[in-house]
Amino acid sequence: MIAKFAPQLINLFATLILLLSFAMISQRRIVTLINLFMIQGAALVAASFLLGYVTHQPDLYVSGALTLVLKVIFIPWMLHRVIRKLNVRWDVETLLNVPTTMLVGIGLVILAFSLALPVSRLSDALAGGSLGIALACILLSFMMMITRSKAVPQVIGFLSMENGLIFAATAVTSGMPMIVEFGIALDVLVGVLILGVFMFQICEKFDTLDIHNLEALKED
Amino acid sequence: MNPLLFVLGVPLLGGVVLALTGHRGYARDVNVGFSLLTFLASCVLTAQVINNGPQLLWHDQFYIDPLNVFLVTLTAFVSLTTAIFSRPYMRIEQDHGKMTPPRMRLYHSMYQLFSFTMLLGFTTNNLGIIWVAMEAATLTTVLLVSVYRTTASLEAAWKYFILCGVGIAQALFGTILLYMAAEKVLGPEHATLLWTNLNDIKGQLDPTIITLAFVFLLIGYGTKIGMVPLHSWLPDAHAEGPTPVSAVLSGLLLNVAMYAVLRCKVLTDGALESNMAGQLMMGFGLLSVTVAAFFLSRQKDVKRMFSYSSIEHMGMITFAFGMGGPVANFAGLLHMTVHSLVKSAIFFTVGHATQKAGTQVMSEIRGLIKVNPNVGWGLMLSVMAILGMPPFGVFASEFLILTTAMRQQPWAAPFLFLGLGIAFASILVRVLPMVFGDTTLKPLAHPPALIPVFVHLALALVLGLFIPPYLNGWYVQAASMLGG
Amino acid sequence: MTPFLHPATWVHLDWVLVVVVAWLLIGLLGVLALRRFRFVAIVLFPIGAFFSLLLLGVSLSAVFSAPETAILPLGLPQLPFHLRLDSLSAFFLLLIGGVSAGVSTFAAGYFRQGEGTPPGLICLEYHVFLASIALVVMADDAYLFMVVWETMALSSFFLVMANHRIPEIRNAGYLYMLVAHIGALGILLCFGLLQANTGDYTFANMRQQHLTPFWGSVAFVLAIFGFGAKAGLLPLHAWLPEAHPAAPSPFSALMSGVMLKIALYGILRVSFDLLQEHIWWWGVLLMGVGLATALFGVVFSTVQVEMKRLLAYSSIENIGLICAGFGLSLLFLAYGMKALSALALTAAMYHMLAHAFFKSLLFCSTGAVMHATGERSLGKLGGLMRYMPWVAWPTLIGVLACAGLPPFGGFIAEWLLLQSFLFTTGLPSSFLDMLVPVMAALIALIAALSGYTMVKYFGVIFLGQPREENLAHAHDAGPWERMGMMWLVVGCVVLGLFPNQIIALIDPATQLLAGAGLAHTLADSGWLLVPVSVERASYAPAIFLLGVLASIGLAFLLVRKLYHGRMRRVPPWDCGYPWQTARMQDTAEGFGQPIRQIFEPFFRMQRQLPSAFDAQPSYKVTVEDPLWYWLYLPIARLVERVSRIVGLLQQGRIAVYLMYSFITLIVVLLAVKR
Amino acid sequence: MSWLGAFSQLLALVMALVMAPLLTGWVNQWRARLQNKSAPGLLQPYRMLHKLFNKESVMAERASALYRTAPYIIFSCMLLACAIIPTLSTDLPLSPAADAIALVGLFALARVFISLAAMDVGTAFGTLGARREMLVGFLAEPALLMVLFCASMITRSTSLTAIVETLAHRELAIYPSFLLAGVAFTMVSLAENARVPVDNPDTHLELTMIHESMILEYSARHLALLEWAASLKLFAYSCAGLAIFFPWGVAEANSPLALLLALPVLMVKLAIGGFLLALVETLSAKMRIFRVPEFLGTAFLLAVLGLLVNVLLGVG
Repeated sequence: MIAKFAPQLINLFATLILLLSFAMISQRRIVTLINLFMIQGAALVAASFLLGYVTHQPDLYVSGALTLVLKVIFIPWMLHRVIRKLNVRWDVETLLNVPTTMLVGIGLVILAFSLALPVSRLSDALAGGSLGIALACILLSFMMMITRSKAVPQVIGFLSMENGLIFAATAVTSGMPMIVEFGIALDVLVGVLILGVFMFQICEKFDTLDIHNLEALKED
Repeated sequence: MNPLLFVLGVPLLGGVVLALTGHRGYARDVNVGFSLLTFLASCVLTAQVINNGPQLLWHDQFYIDPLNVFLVTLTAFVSLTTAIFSRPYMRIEQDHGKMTPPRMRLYHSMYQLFSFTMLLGFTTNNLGIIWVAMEAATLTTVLLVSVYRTTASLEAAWKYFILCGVGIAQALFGTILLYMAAEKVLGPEHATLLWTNLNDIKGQLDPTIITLAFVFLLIGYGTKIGMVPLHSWLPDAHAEGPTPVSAVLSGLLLNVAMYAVLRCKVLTDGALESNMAGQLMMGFGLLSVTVAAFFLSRQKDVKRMFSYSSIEHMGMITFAFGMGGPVANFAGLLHMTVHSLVKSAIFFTVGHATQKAGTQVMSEIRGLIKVNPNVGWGLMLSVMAILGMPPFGVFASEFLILTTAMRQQPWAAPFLFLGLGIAFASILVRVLPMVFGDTTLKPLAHPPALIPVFVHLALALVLGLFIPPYLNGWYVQAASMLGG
Repeated sequence: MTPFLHPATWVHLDWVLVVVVAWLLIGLLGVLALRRFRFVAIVLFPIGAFFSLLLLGVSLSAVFSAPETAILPLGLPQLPFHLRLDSLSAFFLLLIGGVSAGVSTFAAGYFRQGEGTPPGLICLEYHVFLASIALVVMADDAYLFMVVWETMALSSFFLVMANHRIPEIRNAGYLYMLVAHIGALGILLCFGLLQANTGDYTFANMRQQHLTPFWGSVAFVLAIFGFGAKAGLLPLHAWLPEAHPAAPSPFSALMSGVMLKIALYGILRVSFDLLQEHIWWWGVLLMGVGLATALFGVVFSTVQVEMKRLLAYSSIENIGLICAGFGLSLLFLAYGMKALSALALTAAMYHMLAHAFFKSLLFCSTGAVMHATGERSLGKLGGLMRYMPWVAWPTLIGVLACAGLPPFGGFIAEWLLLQSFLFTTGLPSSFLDMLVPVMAALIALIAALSGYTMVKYFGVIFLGQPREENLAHAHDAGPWERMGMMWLVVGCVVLGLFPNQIIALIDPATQLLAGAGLAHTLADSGWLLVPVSVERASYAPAIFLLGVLASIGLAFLLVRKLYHGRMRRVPPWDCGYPWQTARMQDTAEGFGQPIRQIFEPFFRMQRQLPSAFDAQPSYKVTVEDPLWYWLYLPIARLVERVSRIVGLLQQGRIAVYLMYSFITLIVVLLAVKR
Repeated sequence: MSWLGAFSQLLALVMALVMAPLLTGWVNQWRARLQNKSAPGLLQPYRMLHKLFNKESVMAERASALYRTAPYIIFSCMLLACAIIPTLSTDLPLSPAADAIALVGLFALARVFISLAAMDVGTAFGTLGARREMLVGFLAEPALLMVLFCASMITRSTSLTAIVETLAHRELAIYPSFLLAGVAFTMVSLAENARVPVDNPDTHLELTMIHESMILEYSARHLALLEWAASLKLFAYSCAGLAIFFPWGVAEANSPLALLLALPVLMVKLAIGGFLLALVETLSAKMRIFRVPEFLGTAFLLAVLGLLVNVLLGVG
């Protein structure tokens, strides 16, 4: 009976993820940002479990589990720890004010859909239609990375881009080969660790996480 | 027991070992030892491939063919020479207090792991694993670039990480699309990312998806190639890291990314009837050559300048592969080889020069030829080589590229002319006073290791005058496999 | 085709290769004996000169033999080095051998201790240079050609930089290398067109290709650009007056005497040989550029105040004249007038030979003067004839030849050139018919001006009173230097007196390029040089010289017999003005002053006139090349401006960088979207 | 070559040597007359030469061998020039050895040597003269060459004898180009022979002199040779002009009678020419040295125009 609603459910999750990306773009407080990111991860996990259940692919459970551990539990915890350590609570000014960001974001979504439409039309996977949404998520988080001027939000944008990718992998192609999944997970893990270290170092060098300090190297 | 096991295992093991003992005094020699073993193993592997032809290993997960085997050898070789070079260099850095034992440990183990990731990227048959290897290479090199812990190096590393991370993410999306296309042909259960299988079915892959996929792959890996305008991270990362790292970054890492793009281009050309991939690459190539040339004309920092020259040469290579055809592909491969040889040689000499002068600012480096004629002539000759002066190999490839372009893509010729001309003018005008004239420098405590420089130059010279038949055989096979 | 170095079929080409290899070995020996100065100077250079003689001998017989080809087992896999020795190459080898024999001998005595680069290295660069130019003229495929061409550029660059302590010399070397490389790129693209996408770079293949008029013209223009940059054609001449003074004198001699000719060889090879169909305006273009260059060069050389710069500009002039000859010949060829084309070509090639000899002679003499006095500025020389006769008298010969006076080589070349211009009628286009006499007039003017320059050169350096005290103990040239200069003098005289024999050497080349030659008309005319027919024109330098000498002797004898030879030495009268000093003679500036006034618009002058109230009134005038300000500096400024704009791309802000990637992604996606 | 040819060649030489000073004397005499001065005798130049040859030579102490040989070289150059210009007959064995271009070359050779000699002593006047002489020369030479080319374009030959033959023996035709060429030639020969308005042969007014300031330091036999050479030059120029523009009466191969007739004809022509020269010199005033380039430039342009007119009318 779930199988009957599966497509709608998948699309529901997809829309949820897209919604969350928009929320992240518009969000200013770092803590909330992290929570939103966590929810997005959760939605991702749910989607992959559902797909795994419907298509009877154990791989998807595994990848879902990986995502759960990394994106829902570990990374948010670490980020919270970082901002507590470095007590950066606020991320007041974005380079682009929120309404404009939203407008541009909508434009991106349209672009993404129009790109994905021909592809998903000939997609036979369960949720081929969600390719567009995944692409939209990627572009949105890309823009978020551009507009945010502090380190932590940038990292979150980076990670939510990963979310978009994973979602694409899960929903569109019902899971990459296992070994690749593991590799990706490993890279993400290490990457996040390194980023964490860097954030500490940046803080001790500049005693702020504002990236405006990182503009010394340029063509003068 | 396949030598590939050693090719991949030795550096991995080395990374682990050095992670424990890298701070010791003998670690430098251990480092060289591991690189040497890797190089030997790769030579054996090469011999096997020469004799037995391409081979698929370990559930088809690894694939050695003419295209990547000589890149493997090249990588192993250059990382060996770089290791040799970095022995005295890092020692001096330690004396200057720039490196501490823990940092030395990080440096050595990351050095080995870095070469491991590159070799993995070359040898694997799985496009997903290529992606993983590229990401891993980014991570290791990020640590290497930031090893000095100065604000500058930190900034460079951060930019490097973020920009390349984002770029790589695009590449992953491209890979997913590729997988999706494969799934459409083979069905969910036999879906695969193995390049060989994809290559067999490339004719049936869906053009729409492949087009989209290639764009993302090109943008993604192109960021690591340093194609303008995705290059912004490159000069910072190359200029701020330790010189050996700059050498391998310029000499090797760019090749890996280029290799990944090539593999994808083969599939794309198979899937599409249009030459979309080629045109995109030509466009990016020309843009890189021209813009990089103009950047070159305003450099003050020597390592920064040569990293821009790397961008320019990568542009040439991209353009060559974009043109396609046997001659252009041959030229591109040749250019990849000689560029990594010569560019790393340049960075070696530049490393010594900067250590002597205590600065990377070119206006303060003078009269190398007086202090140490070998360093001076080494820099002079390798710069002449990189500027495309015969009889060095760079000239051979540029000769083929330009002459082919003049007939196949006449519209591109003026841009190449402009780019090469300006690059020549701007590099030479900076280097001449560095080499000649009266000096301001003092000799160093430890004798510089100049063997690598002259070995590289000798090889580049040989490639310009006489390409050994078997190497030529590789090139020709690889070029034909790239098709176009 | 002959197998490479196969003893059974041991042909000229193998001998030439032997010479090349020998030169390379000498160079290596030089490096091994890096600082052993005596050894390098007294042993290695003379050996090199010996091999030059060998080359001369070989090429003398190779000129008349059929083309020989060989393939070296080097180069790119699909493209081994092809060598071909045809009559044109042989002619140039002859030139190389003849000049370098003299110059190497001179160099043996020239190089002194402790001048920047160690002597062994100079020896290497010098002989690598010789070897590479010998290979350039024999190269039979584009790759080998470019390799040796650039090797030539590279070795000559290092030779120019020999004394790299001096910043001016570094700048000169830089400029030289830059122009050379830009030119090389042009040549490269030209070859890219000629191979016509066959991927086969041999000249044999290029001769087969038939380009469309458009692409043919593009190739031609590229060739003129590329080789012109090396030859110093307007407006790419700027490196020449900088690089020639910078280099050590024997090498300036080679550069001006030989290297410029090699560039002209390139023009000949491409535009006459490789490009099969010719278009009339190519000739006009080449003629125009050539004459402009010549006029520019000679006008500037008259106002120079520095020995070697003066000679460098005069080289520009001669190159221009030669190119004018090429142009005329090409014009005739385009209209199928083979005989006239051959005449013009012969004139140009004769001029090449003559210029090679007298100009290297003059450069050698400046070298000797600079060693003796340590002065390179004309203003500080004078009266050296008394102190260094061994330099002065050979220089006088060179000066007369350079001024294009009978009975020396320069005159014959100009004579032939004027003949070929004069008998130009019946060209299809009346416009061209009108053009040609004007060109002839220009040539006459240029020749006369070069006479002016040479009088200035010789007079200011060797005649009059010494303008500085220290000149009084200027030492004369050493034995090696004397030998070298004597050899070159012999060359000038032979070129002047035996035109028919020399033209017989040129004839096969013109047969090859223009499909006709003068030999048949000359064969039966004995001592007379008869280009077309005796009624048309004739000239017999030997008889001419005999006539002059005879009447000199006669006059002398008669004067002595009928009168007496009494003579008294007194201080000069000078209209009864007793208080003369050396400073009252014309300076170099003074001698050039009328030309400065007449050709004012050519120059970019800064005058500093003394005012009536100066304590020490001083007059200063500097003449500059306006092209610097019209062409070179603007280009440099443009590049600078663009690069400043480009630099704005890299402002260090990571968000902006991400934006670039983002926009690129979007743009490309939109581009490929269908 | 025939004996008659050899004879006529010899005759031409001897006559040149003998008649050149006479022509100079003739011109000087007429100039004096026209300027209401008491005229010197017609043989004055001979007397002067004889006297100079007798004198002891006074040589500047700094003078080099070049300085001493120069007069002989210049003299023989002029002699050779006279030998190849068909004065009496066009049957000159020497003339194939040097054509019109070589003739100009000869004059240039002489000019270069006299300038070098002038610079050799290293006096202020010497170098000044040398510079001015070369200044005159570099414009006069090409002009002269162009004048000769006008003729040779018509006759399709640069050999002087051939030119004169063709001009003399083709039926009378008017060549407009000769008008331009003639004017140009007159101007050039005025300049080349150091005549007013370009130079003044008998002034030692420092600032204006050209030729005189070069031979200032010469004396005795050397001076004599130079003076003789100067009059030879005048003779050569006049003969060349006459031969090209008024070629009638010049004898040709193996016609002894014509040869006999040629001499008086030439005399008459020279007499008239000399008178005209004196007239021109009297009527015109010496110009500033820096007007000279304009003067000669005009001559050059006129000559080139002559060439173009030839091309335009398609003669030859």
